[in-house]
Amino acid sequence: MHDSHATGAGAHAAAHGGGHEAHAPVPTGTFVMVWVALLALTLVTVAASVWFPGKVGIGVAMVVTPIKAALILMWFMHLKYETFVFRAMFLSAVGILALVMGLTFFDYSFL
Amino acid sequence: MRAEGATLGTPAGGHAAAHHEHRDDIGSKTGMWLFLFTELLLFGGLFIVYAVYRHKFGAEFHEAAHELNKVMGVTNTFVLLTSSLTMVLSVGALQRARVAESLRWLGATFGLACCFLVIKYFEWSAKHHHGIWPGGEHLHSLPPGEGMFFNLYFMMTGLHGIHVLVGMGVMGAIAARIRSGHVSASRYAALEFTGLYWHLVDLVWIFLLPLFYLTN
Amino acid sequence: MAESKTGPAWTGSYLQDYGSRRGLLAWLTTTDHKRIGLMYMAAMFAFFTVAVLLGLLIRLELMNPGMQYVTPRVYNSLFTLHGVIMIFLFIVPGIPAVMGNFILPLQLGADDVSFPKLNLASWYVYIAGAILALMSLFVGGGVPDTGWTFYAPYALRSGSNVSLAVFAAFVLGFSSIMTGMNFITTIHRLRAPGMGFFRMPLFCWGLYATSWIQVIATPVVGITLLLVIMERALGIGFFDPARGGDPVLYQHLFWIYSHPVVYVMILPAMGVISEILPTFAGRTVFGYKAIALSSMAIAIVGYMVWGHHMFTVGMSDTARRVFSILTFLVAIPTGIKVFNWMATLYKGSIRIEPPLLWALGFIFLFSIGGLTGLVNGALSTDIHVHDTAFVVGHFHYTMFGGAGVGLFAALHYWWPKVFGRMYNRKVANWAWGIFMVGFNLLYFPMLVLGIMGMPRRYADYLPRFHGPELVSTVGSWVMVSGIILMAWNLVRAIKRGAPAGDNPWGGTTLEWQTTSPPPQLNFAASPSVTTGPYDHTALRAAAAKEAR
Amino acid sequence: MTGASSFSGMVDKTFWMILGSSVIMLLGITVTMILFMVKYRRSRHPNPSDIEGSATLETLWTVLPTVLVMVMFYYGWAGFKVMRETPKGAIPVTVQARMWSWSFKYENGKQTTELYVPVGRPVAVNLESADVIHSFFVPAFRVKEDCMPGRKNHAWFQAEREGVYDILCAEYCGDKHSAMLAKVVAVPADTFDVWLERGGGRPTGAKLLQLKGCVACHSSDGSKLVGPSYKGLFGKKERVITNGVEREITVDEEYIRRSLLQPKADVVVGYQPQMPEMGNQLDEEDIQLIIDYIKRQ
Ligand code: HEA
Ligand code: HEA
Ligand code: HEC
Ligand code: CUA
Ligand SMILES: [Cu+2]
Repeated sequence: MHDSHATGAGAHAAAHGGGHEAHAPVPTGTFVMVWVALLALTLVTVAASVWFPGKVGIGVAMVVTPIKAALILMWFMHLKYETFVFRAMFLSAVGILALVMGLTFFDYSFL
Repeated sequence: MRAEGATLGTPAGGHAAAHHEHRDDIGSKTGMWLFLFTELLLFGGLFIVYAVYRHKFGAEFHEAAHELNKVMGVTNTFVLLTSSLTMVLSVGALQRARVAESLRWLGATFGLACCFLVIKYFEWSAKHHHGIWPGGEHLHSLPPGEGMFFNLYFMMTGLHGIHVLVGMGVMGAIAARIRSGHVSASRYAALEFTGLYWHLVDLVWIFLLPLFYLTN
Repeated sequence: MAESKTGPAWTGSYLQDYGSRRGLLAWLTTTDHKRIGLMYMAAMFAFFTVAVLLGLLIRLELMNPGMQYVTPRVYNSLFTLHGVIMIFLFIVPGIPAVMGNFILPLQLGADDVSFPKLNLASWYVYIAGAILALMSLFVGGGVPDTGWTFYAPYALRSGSNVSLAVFAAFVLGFSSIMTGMNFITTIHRLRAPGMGFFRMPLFCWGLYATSWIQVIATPVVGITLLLVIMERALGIGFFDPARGGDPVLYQHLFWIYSHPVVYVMILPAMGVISEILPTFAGRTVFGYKAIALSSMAIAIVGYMVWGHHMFTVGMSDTARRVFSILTFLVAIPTGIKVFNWMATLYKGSIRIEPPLLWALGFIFLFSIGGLTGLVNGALSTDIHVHDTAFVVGHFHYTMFGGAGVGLFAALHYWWPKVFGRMYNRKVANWAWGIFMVGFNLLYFPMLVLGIMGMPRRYADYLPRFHGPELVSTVGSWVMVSGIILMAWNLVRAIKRGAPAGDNPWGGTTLEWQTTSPPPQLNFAASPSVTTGPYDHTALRAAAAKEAR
Repeated sequence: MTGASSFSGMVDKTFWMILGSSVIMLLGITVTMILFMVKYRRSRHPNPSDIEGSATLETLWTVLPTVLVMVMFYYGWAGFKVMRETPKGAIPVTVQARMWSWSFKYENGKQTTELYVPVGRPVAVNLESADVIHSFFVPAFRVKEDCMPGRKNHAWFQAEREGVYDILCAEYCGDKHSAMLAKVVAVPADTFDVWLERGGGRPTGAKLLQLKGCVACHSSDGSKLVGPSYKGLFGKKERVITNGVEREITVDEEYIRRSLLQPKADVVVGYQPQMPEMGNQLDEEDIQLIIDYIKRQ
């Protein structure tokens, strides 16, 4: 559903003309910054697990790791620059996985 | 009116190809993302297994995680994250029609992937040395929870390793196509998709790090 | 035929060869979605026939108590193969890979799917999986005997050739994923100008929901089956209680896929029914949006109910309650569909033709299947009927009476489009009648048996179950006669049938606007769309003009 | 088909309630279908009207079914709740399942192959399996729960009428799944008490082989069943496969013990590794009795 489709303006038109990709390239500096952030966040998790083993370390990892994933998804994988459809599809895939995992735990963490 | 096969750079074969070239990059990209979802769910199944056994054998998992080499795990994380950077830089260079630079970054990515596998090799052989290996003697003699940890470790990093290998193969093929001009500034989708795949491999690793190396 | 096939001027039927490749080779290397659809059909019915024979053997053995024709070991292999083939080789690829491949691009007004090569590849992967499945019969420790569910730890211990059969299922999963990816992309990208999502035929909606399930659920079973193989090869112990593993976890992972997959079977069939009813009622569909969106709702809620297969395995009581309530929620969107179908017949102008009869047969049989599903879904009653013949009755009513009959309806509806020829409608009606009688004779007794306490997968049974078992076996022969008659009638029509014309039923969706059989590129001129899919006004005007 | 336990009535009520509403709906649908076929066929009704939908109807047939299925859920749940709450003072019995037989162990050590229960008193069954999944199913009592290796599943019931009822294995477990049958014998409570006191204590070796279902797979007369015969077994030289390597062993006490506890460690050439691990179903003294018995064959 490239935005135009919802209005029925025609996928074929998109396939003929608008189907060609032409993003303006993202500046290199942005990518380097994301990379630095990723390395830094990795260090944070490692440090937390070394200095505060146990609950705190795990807690930090549980917060930081999804942030790292989001950085990769948004910038490296371009989701930030894609149409809404791609983000929606991604969220539903991950959402279903989370849901399934959650439901599984109705068995394992309850009586 | 048809899109191209995801990473196949040639116009779709068959009857309609000849009269004029159709391209639907967005369509191909949709296909590529759908493929990534299947990969995600493939690992997702293993994450469920991990979650359940971690819940069941918390203490054993912590105990077993001591065996893993944190330094190697973290180094490998840096290696992979950096390879993700070189990958996007390669795509960016191609978009700007700097073919040689793009190839250089791609080469760097390939090199980092090798590096990752070499480190992994040392890690695994160290375990193997101690008899910790799926089906190995020592592993069977461990308490069930610890055995579970190591089997999961080998399954998940093993599956991930296979993905790294596949990624390297694809990079090689794409490099050849860039050189021959099939993949270029005006049709760079194939390289972009290789990148997407590579970032997914990275993404999975980001989760494997805390699950295995940082659990103690 | 020397014409070149490059310009839009080429209008020969897709059934004719063109270009340099001829005959079988032209088929095996084709990327034409229509030909691939037919190739799927050929392969699928070959396997279906095998599985049907196995089913009949099962019935023969169960006709009387005691062992008559086979040993228990062979009986166990019979139902395993019957189940594996029926599920993985027949009904899952059934409507999507055969009718979906053929019809989806036509209904969208496209000239092929988005990834034609991937489409061909998926056929080859399917064949590879099928060959692996067949190989498991002949090599190694004997025919698999685990049931189609491959439950650990039995599947880990069985000396039979389970690994290969499991690997076959794994490979077939990939074929299914490829088809799903292709359809989603095609639906997003290749709709005719003017066809918004909510002007898409309902069959396409059914396939869209199905494809998402295929893409998102199949990998989970893929990894699960891989773990079973690893476990058998290396003893990694994930599901083996002797090593601290948890057999219940296997069941979770298995049903996380295998429950959603029952909606892969049924959603396209429901799509077929939603096409047939408006056509033969000669009016627009009632509640288009409700039908379209309920497909998505079924797909989503369908993810969350897998635990209802596990009410007796010792899951936590909380989980049992949660899964029971969610199971009941799935029935609601299904009910919405049924009620809207009934309303579509209301004040129509109905022509009773074979496709409509099959569609009505679907509604009747599937309703029985679905309603028995409610007995399974309620906690206290499922405790009694779980793993009994009642469940066997339930799933034959849903899978065969639902998805299978949906496929038969689709065949009768689109056969004239696919081959350009019409079958004998009288014979088709008779075949339908015999089938319906036989079907109920065959499967209704199973519901009774289940309530009486007859467990499933029993090679032998207590004498008190004899009566219904006997009726059921006799029913199987009646039903076979119906199906053979139907198949003969359809196959005969390919060569001998009268030319059908482009739009024999007065359908309004795009596939009826092209010739029968369609040309290579589907449409002489790319169609565009200005109304909803079931708008009969143009057809009626044309008919009125002709009458004058 | 008639129920014979304290909660079979609840289960049946739920069943009839769901069945009743299902039949009504099915009849409704079928009759409507036929009615429309007749009333609106083209010959009688040539001019269709294009009704696109109706928000009222749409809401109606979303809401009403929702209410209906929630009622169904409630009934199912209410009956289930009773099934899961074992009453205090229930007589505990351990049900031991293995390929392909059942045995029952009472608190005082008495062991049987038929499940004796008193009428009118609750019985709590603890379900164990030595090998794969089995399922304890008593249709007349509407009871079913899996015997899951590595888990401790439980169920309970209370027989309401005297009689003999079938126990069937409801989870597929291999070749003789359909022969894995036993009986529940429901007797008056005072008869039960007398019965329980009689014949407590430890069974003999030969009796143990019957109780634990060994006889399903092993004979004492030299004939080959699923497993090898005991005849002349002790002291015999045999070829076995250990960790994939074939080797020769002499059957001694140690070997028999290993055969019982870790049967997969040495698999006799020519047989499938199907023997259950009997560790949780036999204690040390039982094992000694069995060894002594085998020695004598
Ligand atoms: C095409 C396949 C298909 C479909 C569509 C369904 C649909 C449903 N199934 Fe079924 N099922 C199977 C195939 C299918 N099933 C298979 C193969 C198994 C056994 C697997 C194995 O163990 O080997 C199984 C087993 C199974 C079980 C496990 C039984 C057990 O082992 O103990 C349960 C339990 O809840 C269940 C429930 C349901 C429900 C509630 C639906 C619902 O989706 C049904 C909804 C439909 C209706 C309700 C009828 C139509 C609606 C109306 C007439 C409107 C009015 C209705 C209401 C107001 C409620 N199914
Ligand atoms: C779509 C799925 C499907 C279909 C169609 C069928 C069809 C049949 N099934 Fe199937 N069955 C399953 C899926 C299916 N089954 C599954 C999943 C199981 C569970 C396995 C397990 O427990 O692991 C099962 C189990 C099962 C059992 C229970 C075994 C047990 O638990 O002990 C029985 C028993 O009677 C049975 C009988 C039959 C019979 C007699 C038919 C047949 O009657 C079918 C009759 C069909 C015909 C007679 C058609 C003849 C057609 C032709 C000759 C050619 C057609 C060609 C063209 C149309 C071109 N089946
Ligand atoms: C499901 C069938 C089955 C049951 C029940 C069973 N066994 Fe076995 N048994 C086997 C098989 C098959 C073998 C041979 C393969 C192996 O060694 O594992 C075997 C092997 C043995 C051996 C070694 C025989 C030899 O020739 O070396 C002994 C001793 C034995 N069983 C004793 C018992 C006893 C005692 C019981 C009951 C408490 C029992 N078995 C129950 C199937 C069974
Ligand atoms: Cu034990 Cu079936
Ligand atoms: Cu289900």
